[in-house]
Amino acid sequence: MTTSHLLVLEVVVPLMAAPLIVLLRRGNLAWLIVTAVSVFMFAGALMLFAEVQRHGVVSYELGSWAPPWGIEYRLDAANAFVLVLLGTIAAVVAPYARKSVAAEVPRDQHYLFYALHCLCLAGLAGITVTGDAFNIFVFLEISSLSTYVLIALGRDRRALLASYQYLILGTVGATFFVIGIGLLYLKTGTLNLADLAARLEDAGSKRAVLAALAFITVGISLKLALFPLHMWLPNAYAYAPSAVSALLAAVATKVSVYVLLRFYFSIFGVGAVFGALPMEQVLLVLAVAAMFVASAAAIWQDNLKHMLAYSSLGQIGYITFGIGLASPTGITGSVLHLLNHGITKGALFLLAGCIAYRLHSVRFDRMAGIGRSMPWTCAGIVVGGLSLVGVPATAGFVSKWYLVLAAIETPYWWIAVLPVASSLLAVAYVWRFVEVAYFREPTDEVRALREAPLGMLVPAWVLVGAVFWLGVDTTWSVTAASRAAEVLLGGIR
Amino acid sequence: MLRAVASVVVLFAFWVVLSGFFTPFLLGAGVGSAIAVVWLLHRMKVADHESFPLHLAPRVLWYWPWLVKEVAKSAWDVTKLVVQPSMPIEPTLVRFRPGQRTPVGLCTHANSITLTPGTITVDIDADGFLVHALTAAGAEGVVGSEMDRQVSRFEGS
Amino acid sequence: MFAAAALALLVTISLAIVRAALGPTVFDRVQAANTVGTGAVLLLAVMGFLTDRPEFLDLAITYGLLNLVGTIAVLKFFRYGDLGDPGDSERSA
Amino acid sequence: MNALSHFSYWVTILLLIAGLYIVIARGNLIKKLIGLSIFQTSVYLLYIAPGKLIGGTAPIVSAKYAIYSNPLPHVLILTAIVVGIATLALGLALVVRIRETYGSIEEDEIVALDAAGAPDDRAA
Amino acid sequence: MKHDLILRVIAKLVIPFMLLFALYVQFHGDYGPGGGFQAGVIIAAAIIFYALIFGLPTARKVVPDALLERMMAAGVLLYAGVGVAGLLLGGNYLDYFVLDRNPVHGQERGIFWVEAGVAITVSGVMLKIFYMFAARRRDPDE
Amino acid sequence: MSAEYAVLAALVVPLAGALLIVVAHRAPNVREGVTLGTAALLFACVLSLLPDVLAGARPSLRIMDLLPGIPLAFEVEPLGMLFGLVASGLWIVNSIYSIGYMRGNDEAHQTRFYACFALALAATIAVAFAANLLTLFLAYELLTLVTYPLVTHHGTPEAMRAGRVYLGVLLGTSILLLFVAMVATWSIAGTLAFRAGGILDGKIGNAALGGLLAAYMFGIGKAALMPVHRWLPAAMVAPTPVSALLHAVAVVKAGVFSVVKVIVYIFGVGTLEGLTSADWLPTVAGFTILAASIVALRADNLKRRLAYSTVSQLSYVVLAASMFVPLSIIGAALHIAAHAVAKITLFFAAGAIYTAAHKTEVSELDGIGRRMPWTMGAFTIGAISMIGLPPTAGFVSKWFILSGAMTTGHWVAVSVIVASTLLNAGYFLPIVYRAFFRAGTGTHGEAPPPMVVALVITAALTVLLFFFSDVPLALARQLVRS
Amino acid sequence: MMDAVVTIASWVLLVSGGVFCVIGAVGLLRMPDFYTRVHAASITDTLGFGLLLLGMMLQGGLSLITAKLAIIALLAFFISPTATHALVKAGMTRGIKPLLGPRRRAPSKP
Ligand code: NA
Ligand code: NA
Repeated sequence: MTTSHLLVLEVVVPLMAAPLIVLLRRGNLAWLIVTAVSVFMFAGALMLFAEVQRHGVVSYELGSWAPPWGIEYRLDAANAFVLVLLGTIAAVVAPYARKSVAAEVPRDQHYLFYALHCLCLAGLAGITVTGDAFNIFVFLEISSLSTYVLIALGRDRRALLASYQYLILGTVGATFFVIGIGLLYLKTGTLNLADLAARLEDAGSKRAVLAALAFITVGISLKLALFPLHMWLPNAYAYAPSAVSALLAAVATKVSVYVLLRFYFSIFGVGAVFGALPMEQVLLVLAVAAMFVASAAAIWQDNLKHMLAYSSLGQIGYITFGIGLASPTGITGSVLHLLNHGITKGALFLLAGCIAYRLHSVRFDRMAGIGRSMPWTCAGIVVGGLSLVGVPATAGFVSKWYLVLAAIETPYWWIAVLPVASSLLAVAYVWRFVEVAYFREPTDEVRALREAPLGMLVPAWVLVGAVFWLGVDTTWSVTAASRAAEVLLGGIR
Repeated sequence: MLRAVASVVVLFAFWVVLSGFFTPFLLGAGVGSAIAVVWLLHRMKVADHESFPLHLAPRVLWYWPWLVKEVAKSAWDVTKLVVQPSMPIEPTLVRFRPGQRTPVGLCTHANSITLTPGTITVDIDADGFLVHALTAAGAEGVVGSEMDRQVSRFEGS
Repeated sequence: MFAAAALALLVTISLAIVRAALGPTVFDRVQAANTVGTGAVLLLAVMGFLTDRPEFLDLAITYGLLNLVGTIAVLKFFRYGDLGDPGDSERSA
Repeated sequence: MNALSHFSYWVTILLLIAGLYIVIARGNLIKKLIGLSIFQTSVYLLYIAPGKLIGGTAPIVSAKYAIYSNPLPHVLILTAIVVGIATLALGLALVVRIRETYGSIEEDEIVALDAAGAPDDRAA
Repeated sequence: MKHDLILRVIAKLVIPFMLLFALYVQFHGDYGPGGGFQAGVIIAAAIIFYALIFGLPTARKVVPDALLERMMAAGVLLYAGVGVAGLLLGGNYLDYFVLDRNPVHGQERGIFWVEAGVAITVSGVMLKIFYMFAARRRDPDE
Repeated sequence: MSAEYAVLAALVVPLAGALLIVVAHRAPNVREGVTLGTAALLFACVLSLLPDVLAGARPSLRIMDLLPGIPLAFEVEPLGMLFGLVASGLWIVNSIYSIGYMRGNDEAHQTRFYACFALALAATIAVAFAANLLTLFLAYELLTLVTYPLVTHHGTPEAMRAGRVYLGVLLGTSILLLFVAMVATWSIAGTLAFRAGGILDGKIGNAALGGLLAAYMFGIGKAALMPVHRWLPAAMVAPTPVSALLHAVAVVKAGVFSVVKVIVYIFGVGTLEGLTSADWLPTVAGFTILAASIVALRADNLKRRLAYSTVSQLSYVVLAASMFVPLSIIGAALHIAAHAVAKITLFFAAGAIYTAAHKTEVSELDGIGRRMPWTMGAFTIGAISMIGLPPTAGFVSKWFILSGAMTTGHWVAVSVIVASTLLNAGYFLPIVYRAFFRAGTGTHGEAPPPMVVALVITAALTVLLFFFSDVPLALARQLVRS
Repeated sequence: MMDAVVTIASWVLLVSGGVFCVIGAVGLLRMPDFYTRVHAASITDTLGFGLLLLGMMLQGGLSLITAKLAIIALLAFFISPTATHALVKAGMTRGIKPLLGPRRRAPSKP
């Protein structure tokens, strides 16, 4: 079996695992399957990544129909990068889930949780690897629908409304997206991404194409929670079971970013996107607004998960900022931040889950002095927080570096100050946690807590380690990200 | 058993009309499907005289054309009401006892009334039909009507 | 002429949507939705006929069947507040 | 045909806007879902309505590319419909559970109930 | 609603044809698109119709809950399994040409099973959803 | 031991020390022993590099690429050598002092205190030895973060507020300005390595250079150029050993050290000389010197007065560096060392007074010199050095700075230095006067012996640096020559 | 000749069917209360759709298409009154009072 089969197996294996889990209906077995599947996805992603490094593109024709007649799965430097992120997070979240889910989800629904988890992974992997525009929509909905249920499985009653609101806005987003795809299809008669790219090259700025661009932009922006289309995100992240929060925060929005990048730079092309419409200005303004408004909002949250969620909105602003700059450096920065922030937020949500596991709450007013009872958990959160700020030697610094560099390289270099200014807000919200955890007298409740179980702590710290590693040894990530940017800007060949 | 076989035959005929293909595979599938459906109906306990009133099939040939004519006439009447600016309607509820005894007969009568624009069978209960009519004339028309007699003939009583 | 028919159907559907929006009772809306549904069935048939594709007629039949089940379900819901009620308590005919 | 496709184009837009309006303006969770369904319906219309699509003769932007048989649009519509139904069903299921939990399906009432903070923030 | 005479009679009349129509659609999937899905929906609709008229408990006896979940899962597995079969027989995923010595037959066979999987899953899912809602009472004063 | 290993050791030793301190948290004596041992070992490591550096070698260590083309690398050049020696040497003394202070005042969280201290020293050494701007930036930020727990040591609301100001100003300036300036530099020059003569020469115009310079000068908040000086007085809530070593030596010197490094190795003195867009810098520095002195004059709280004195003295370095001539640069380098020993002495004295007499205000110090002669004697020496009179280190550095200003005709600078000398005298001499010539009450004696020993040592160093200034001078001259 | 007649007849059927559809829909808007609206909708359901289907069947001739159109017609024949009945019965059960008696000017809001 060649490596290229791996490409389809990245989707098929989790997709088949989901029904298998339902047939078996056993919670523990389900967890075992999910873990095996996730490890498989991780290993497969690494092998595929290596393959892409060697050969540039891995293409797979479903049913052996040559594209553009059949659906093609297609991996290049850009989505291989995203796939590695997905595989990593999956492989970390799965082991973590065992304890966390046991504590947060009713027993009789464990198998359901794991089945949907698999389905969600399959959807995310599908979005990442498929080379067909409509297929993206299908996988987007597969992942979204399973996500809605996963969120609703959270034990806080507010999870229900959060899930509902996400369902509404997520569906509106997906529908906008599929309208955009439909318009493109009407215009070009193809759904294959590579084909679309080739045909749109000659399309110039026809009205329908611009409308498609607008619809796709709005749709994906909803999915990736770009300010001001972010309303669904904070509660969804905050009230979902911890493992789900981590998965969502680390990869779900990131995969949407990938779709946006792909459409903007590979399919429509920089000229069409930024030439015909003032997308540059729009994106930059929204990005900056996200950075400031959401980060400021994060400061005022009274619970850790909410704070992290608002922080995510701000960080999404960074990613969008790089996209708006539309230069190789800017996209490198965006792609890097996609990875770096994914890892960082994944770690943070896993650690927040550790606190929830012991304390049964992540409210700041109940966490006073928790740094002493849960030293490893809190230390990890501090490291992750520093990465959010963008302190050197953490992952967040590296991507910020490229984003600021990209901004400086533009004629309006002074905008470079904006992302860094907003990271000061990150200092404020991160320090809020630090003060609560370390400089307040612990309550008796907190004093009695033990450190989180190793089954949760170790996976979380794997990511914390990755935050360090990505901040210090950037050879791999930066090379891969800049190659991804190159590929994205080069169109699909 | 006989009813089951007859049901399979009817369903298979329906299949052929739908399909329009006569390959062995599809014909076989048709038979298989018909049998499967009848089996499921059996499981559902609905495979009785009500579901396949086959004995009525020939009478359809004269009842339906008559009904279509009635429906067309009434539709024209109601159309005139709708397009008149003054819309001279007089909604009326009327209750009466129909002449049918079998469920299929009652159902046919009730649906025929409803299908005819201007009248609707609101309810069927022990006291008979409750009909809502758009005009007083329409209400009078349903009581002891020609339709009642036609349906009774159709029912075979 | 098919265009005229299709246009008429679209107008019909639009007017029904207006009624659905106006209400005022939920049953008005259901009636309007039902009309939209049957209108859509016919529209599908016209389209299928127009393009000489019987599949569209299958689609129309499908839609018609679903429309029936949907309408009955909605009505049952609003009448009994429950879709699964066997209706044993009901006064019978 | 032109007039027709134009008309359906406008109906698409009308449905889109009407659906979106209901989603945004209504506080009732069920009504929102209905709006959402109307909104999604516009997509089906978009994919069906222009007769051009049917028969695999989609126009192309440039003459350089030969026409080939496209994936049939109804497959796409059908998929979109599946997704729509699944979403609606899930949404309704959520509303049912919300109603059981809060005793209301009005968004503002639910938010108010949460703000009142009936249960402690367990787990959050 | 089984005491509503009109509904009962019409339901009994319509349900058999509905089911048969579903199977017709299923088997003619390769002549028109999406057979399995439509078939699944129609089968589910027929049973839902049955449940609406004759009550959920009756319907649950005919099609129990446990069966539904198994249907959902089995259908997906069937679908994906056909794809894997293509893969194991030396083709690509979802490659049906390799399913038979004659590629055309292989193709037909593949599509048939895939559509069957889809139909099973879809009807299972729809019924599951229906059962879920139907089992809950609505507040009478709303 | 090869020089490369010595560099590595200088970085690793304090880190390992921090780890050991945490491990030994149950045994205070072992813990403090580890601190002292680590400090001594670190000093030895740094000292072992001195001969090589004096001989013109530049021991270097490259660890890995932090970003493509920008390694995490260290290189010991003269200025870094000088700074490293001062910081690590004074850490030994400070550790002795800390033991007395922390125990004498019964402070809590002592393990955290010593561990963070060791980490702070690791960061300081990394700042001193950084071979490029990114490495320096990394160490600079690390220094901010690890000193934060020291500032907020007491955990009181006041301390927390001060900690926020500390962190806000230092991180704020570095992220907002220093970081951006660094990225811009990379964008312009394609390198961030510290190179003799700078890396920006001829690559951008006058205005852009001026803007960049401003970004660096205010971005390096640790140099406390007004108006980004607020963190320093705020940090005075920390225990006195922290104020002494970190906010008189390590942290603030890391700031002015970075300023000098940037001016010398990033811009290049030659590039900036005669640059009209850099003219503002001496003015701002001069203003800071005078304004901070005036604030110090009005401050009754002793540590606050010392803090503003530090703000003022730091700007001496900036002022000196901003004249862009060799003599003044030498003065700047020397002043880093001279001010360090003198100011640490003053802080030690303040801490000793607090420990022994529980007094914090200048107005309470009447007659204290009689009860604490050693302490106040040392204080007097420190004060003289601050004013810049012989026979203290402060005289030497001030002399060079003044000479530089006169040779270039920087008359504004000259008058600022003269005026500030008077002001320095104005806020230090009254303390000495009160201590020795006013009658006071009180029954206390000297502070615990470790503290007294420490402050005597630093006072001695202040004087010794006047007589034996060849090593620092040699290093400073190398800095200019290279 | 025969073709022309069939074509013209089917056109007439299609157009008149369309007209009846719209009239029914207009009635749906104009009628004063729920029950009367249902009557109006019947026009669309019966005459409107019937004529349209008939028109299409004429064009289709003897073909699979006509067969399927016939199935659609049959479906409508059974389903439409059933749905209408269920609707009205539900309305009555839920206490929607019908307006009864003569009325010339329809009030806009029942
Ligand atoms: Na009627
Ligand atoms: Na009717």
